[in-house]
Amino acid sequence: MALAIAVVVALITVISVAIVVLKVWWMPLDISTHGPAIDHQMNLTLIFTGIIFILAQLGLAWFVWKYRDRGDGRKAIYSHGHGMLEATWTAMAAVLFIGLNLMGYRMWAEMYFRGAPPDALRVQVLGQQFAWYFRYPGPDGQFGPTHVEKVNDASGNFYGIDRERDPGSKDDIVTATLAVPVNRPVELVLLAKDVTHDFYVRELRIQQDMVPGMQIPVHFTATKTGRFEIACNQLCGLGHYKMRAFLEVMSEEDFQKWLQNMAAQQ
Amino acid sequence: MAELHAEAVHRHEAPKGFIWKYVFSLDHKVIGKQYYFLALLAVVVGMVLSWLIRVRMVWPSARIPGLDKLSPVGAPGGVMTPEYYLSLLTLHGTLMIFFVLTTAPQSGFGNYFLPLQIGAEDMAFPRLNMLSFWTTFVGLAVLLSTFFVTDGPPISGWTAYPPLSAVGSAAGPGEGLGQDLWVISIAIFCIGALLGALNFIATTLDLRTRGMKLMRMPLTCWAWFVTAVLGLLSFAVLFGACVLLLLDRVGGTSFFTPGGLIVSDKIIPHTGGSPLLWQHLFWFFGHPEVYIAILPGMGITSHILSCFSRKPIFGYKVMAASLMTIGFLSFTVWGHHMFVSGMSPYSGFTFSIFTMAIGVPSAIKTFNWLGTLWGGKLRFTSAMLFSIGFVSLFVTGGLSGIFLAQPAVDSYLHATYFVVGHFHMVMGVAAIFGMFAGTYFWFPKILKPLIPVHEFMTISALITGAAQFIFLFNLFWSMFKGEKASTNPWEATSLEWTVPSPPPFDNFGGKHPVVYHGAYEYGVPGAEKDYIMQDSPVKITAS
Amino acid sequence: MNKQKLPFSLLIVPLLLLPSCGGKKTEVSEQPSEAPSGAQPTPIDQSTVAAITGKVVFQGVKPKLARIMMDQDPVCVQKHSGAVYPEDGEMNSNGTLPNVFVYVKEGAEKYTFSAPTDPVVLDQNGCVYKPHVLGIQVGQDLHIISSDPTTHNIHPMPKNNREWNESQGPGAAPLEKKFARSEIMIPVKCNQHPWMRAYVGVTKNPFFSVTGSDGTFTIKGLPPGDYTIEAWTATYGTQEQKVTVGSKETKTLDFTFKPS
Amino acid sequence: MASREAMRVPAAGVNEAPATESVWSGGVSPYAVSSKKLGMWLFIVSDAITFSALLMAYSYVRVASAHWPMPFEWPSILNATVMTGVLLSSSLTMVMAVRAAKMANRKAAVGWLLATMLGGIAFDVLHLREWGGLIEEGVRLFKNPWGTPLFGASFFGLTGLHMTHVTVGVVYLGVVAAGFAKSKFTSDDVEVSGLYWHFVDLVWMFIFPLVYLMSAKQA
Repeated sequence: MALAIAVVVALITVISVAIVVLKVWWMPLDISTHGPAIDHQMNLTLIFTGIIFILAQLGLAWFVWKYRDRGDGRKAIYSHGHGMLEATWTAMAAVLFIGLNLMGYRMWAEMYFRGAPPDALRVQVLGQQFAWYFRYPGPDGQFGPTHVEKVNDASGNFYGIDRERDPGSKDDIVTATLAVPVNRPVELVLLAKDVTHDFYVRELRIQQDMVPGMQIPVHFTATKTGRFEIACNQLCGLGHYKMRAFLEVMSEEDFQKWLQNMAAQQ
Repeated sequence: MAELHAEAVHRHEAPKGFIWKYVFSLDHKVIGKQYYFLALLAVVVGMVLSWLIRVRMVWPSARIPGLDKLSPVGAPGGVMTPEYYLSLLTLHGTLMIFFVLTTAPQSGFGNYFLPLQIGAEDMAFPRLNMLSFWTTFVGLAVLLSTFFVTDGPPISGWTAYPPLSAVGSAAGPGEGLGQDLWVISIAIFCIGALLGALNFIATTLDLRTRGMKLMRMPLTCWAWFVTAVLGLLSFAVLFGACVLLLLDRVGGTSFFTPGGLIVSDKIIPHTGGSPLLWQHLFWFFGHPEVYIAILPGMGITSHILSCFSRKPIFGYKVMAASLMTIGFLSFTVWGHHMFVSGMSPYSGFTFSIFTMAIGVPSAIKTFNWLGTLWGGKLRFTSAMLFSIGFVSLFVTGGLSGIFLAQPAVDSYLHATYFVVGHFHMVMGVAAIFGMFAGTYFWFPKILKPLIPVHEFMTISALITGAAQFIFLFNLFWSMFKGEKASTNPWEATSLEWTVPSPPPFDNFGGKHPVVYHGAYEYGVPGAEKDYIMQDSPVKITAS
Repeated sequence: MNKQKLPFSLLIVPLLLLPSCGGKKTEVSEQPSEAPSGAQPTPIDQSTVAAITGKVVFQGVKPKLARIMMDQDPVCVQKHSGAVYPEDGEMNSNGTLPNVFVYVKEGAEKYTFSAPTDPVVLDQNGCVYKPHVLGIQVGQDLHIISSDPTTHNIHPMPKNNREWNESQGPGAAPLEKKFARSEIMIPVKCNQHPWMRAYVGVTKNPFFSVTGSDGTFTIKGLPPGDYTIEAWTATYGTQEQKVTVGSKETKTLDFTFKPS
Repeated sequence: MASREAMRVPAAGVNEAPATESVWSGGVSPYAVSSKKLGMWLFIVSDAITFSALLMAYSYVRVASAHWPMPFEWPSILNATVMTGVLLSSSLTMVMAVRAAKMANRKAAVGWLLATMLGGIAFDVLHLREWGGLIEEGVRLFKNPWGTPLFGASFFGLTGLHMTHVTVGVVYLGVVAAGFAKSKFTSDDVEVSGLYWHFVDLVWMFIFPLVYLMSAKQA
């Protein structure tokens, strides 16, 4: 019995470690400037926790096998504990965990405490049951106001824009795909129309809830061109699993062409 | 003061008649069993739901014969719709978290064994105890009734984030009456949990028998006590939140709903509220809740590991202290559920520090469990196997939490299967292992017979969920047909093993035991046997 | 057997029975409350019935409609070769309006009608509802079918009837629904493709018609009498006219809408 | 088992005697109060947290709202002050009831309890009258004539929960008074009910300034 448990625990440990080391399930491609730092922190955490994981699991397996009752009349060690030992691993755990946290703090600050650079491309992202719409300010760089009573999905006015009366809205471009130029800072302003949604692009290493009543900014710079999935990652109703759109990272030139093409269709 | 305690003896007589003996019983042992079987019912339903979830995920158009009869709207022709999947998800979570993980380890085992282990005749408030069980029962009935609502069960998940859960049926199926019933069910559950928690605390503080110092209590009692404190403080908040959500839904208020919402082309007449307010209130409850689910399992594991290692628990004081530390810290970390919620990133950082800090007492517990095994004389009973499994699972689950506690890494992993894996590992499977361990350990005390151990069964139970039914079969089979167990089959030390199995109505025959030792005096050098019971006046010379 | 064990198994039994007895409550169809369940339909002398016909004209500049963007669901995109434009506010090439719901608003109250046995069909094709506007009688069957290999959800948002919202996967059986009370008009939406929109007019009588690509309508089988006829549009509001029809008469009635 | 016999053996010649040197050693209630009283204290802790959650929510939405109505003119404030006075006086009569009960003066205790109940009822009546006035002015759970609708929601929510507590308290005191008159309950039960009553009173001392004084009309 003891051997069986020890083997099972050891096997679980080895297989788990192998999955990580052989990168069976690994992180997807990273296309952002801040992504490498996150991946680095992730790897660091993997290494630290991996060591503890291996030591603890194999220790468990070893103890289970070594200290089994062999019926040889051996008595168990009578010990109520070891103060020094306990203090040591308490301190070690504290230093490790808190240290790891402090190391991750800089990235968090970079992502959230510092705003987007002033020359960033600004796009409003609107989440609704169960679709995404993106609004570019057009040549004037201004987003016109939105009017709740003007919202009409059937006629394509998802934002409630009044192009006739509001000068800021006149040249606004609303699309169903988020296209951004490569290597240029982008600031997204996240809005939700009905319930809470969540903007998640794995390759961008960005995830942010979109909360009704709030305008939440996130910013990034994409480093690779391509087409990536934008998924809603907050349960938002019966079509949640299908709520997706695509992020297209293009060259500056392609992006301008795309934008003009979209403007023509408004 | 002594008089006060004497008052507690023979406060109530053994009841007569079926109803008073088994249905509206005031006996903590009967109520403990009632809770246990309520959780068993909930876990079976919850498990079936999880199977359906898996089936829907892998074979979306699979036809399940008979399901259309149970849910004609949710599964027309036996094929589950996407919204039915979300209903299953919501009810699986709600059932498991509230009616299984909160109910069985704490209210089930705790009710049965807390008074026995501290040498009391019963809980401090037997009537309140009965009331809390039946309140919980009504909560479960209301929750299960959502299956039979025309629109189907609620689909907003066990966390019921508004505005989805607040704006009514415009937001989708199940968001009408189904969601109303969900909120009502949880509010009712809160009341039951509060009454239960109050009872546990008063019992632990007041009814310990002579000599049962706090630092002599079995760690199970410590775990139940800390859990009860968490319950008392956190369910009170959830209750308040449920009242507000219900007001939003039926009273037209806007606590959780901001203005200017358009749900399915309909302008929602709410204005001024905040969805984040619910998240704060909910997770202020929700994170302590995680520990409410796991702490009793930790207590049971500690208890059993010591017993079957034939060794005192390693670092008893630190074990008790770490339970309290975890309990205290659990109220300071709710924000780590909200790193990506739109909450201020500065508070995200603070919450992250506290969350990392909670890893320290958890690590201490793991090391001390290993320390308990070290140099022991291990007996591999079923209960021991599950306890060892608990330690292994807790290590894996706990370490995965280190990733999620860092906001930058969490912003990548949040709400993915990483999180699902993390909490299922810790409060799902580990807590369930704790329950299995407790069941195998205490079954001979509760219902006389020992559950027969079949290695095959144990291993298959580890591997497949379906094997749980072998457990159920075994449990009921043993209940009726099993061999009789002696008073103390495990040669354990705590007070529940001093009374016959099953214990008589007043537990200790109208007298209070006197306690001379801590709960883990195993393998004392020079002692006659390799264990010294808590009520044995034998002198311990070694230390 | 120990006496103490028995009650707990008994305790569980009623709970296990719960599903079996409760299952029947979840009937799909709603009992029509305004349908002539007991009352016999009023006999109408078919030899005297009149008809109303006409067309709905639009005066003004053809409105500019924004293109529908179906990027999120490739299935929808593939079904169309060119750009798709919304049907709300759309205008026919001959200057008339399609998708106008013309019905007898007042004057037919004294008659009762039984719901026709043949169902009205609403199709989802290319992530567009076919038809865009439809009429149905109280208690008449509505069959909702899907010709798309993607999942839709059908979400009528009535004021006077029960709101429901159900998914329909590819190849799923038709949804069979009824409306219990009359209502002009019930918007129907698919939340998974938010641009999708249909309007259902639920009436107590069979006197309604929807204009097509020529902008004309015909209401047949009217018993002689005074009526108020209303023309409903999704974007340009409603208009009503009073009309008197005699025996076997065919009256012509035109409506003219202007940009709102 | 041997140990079961040992239970009855006197603790003579034992190294580690079952100490009673500390109130925490078991066999006594460490707080030197009855379990009932401890239970009531625990209930109060938990109930206080529920109220705190609601007050938190109130503060949260109030801070988050741009224009929080401040409609209470001096008659309202006066009315609320009178209500506060009534409730405070009822706490005083409650103290008298507990004192009389401790002195085994059943008649006086029941009298004081009835006076306390009367105070509670008077509070409820005054409060309902005020509610009526506000409802007449158009204040509802979901709207009010002055500004953010959450004013009405949080006003009725908070005061409603408190009023429920007062009403339940009046019934509770009635049960205790009746039981005490028939000697079914002890003076301890009266004291425990007193704890509840004082708590309800204390909660009002938070609601009064937060809901009324902070929404008083500024001159």
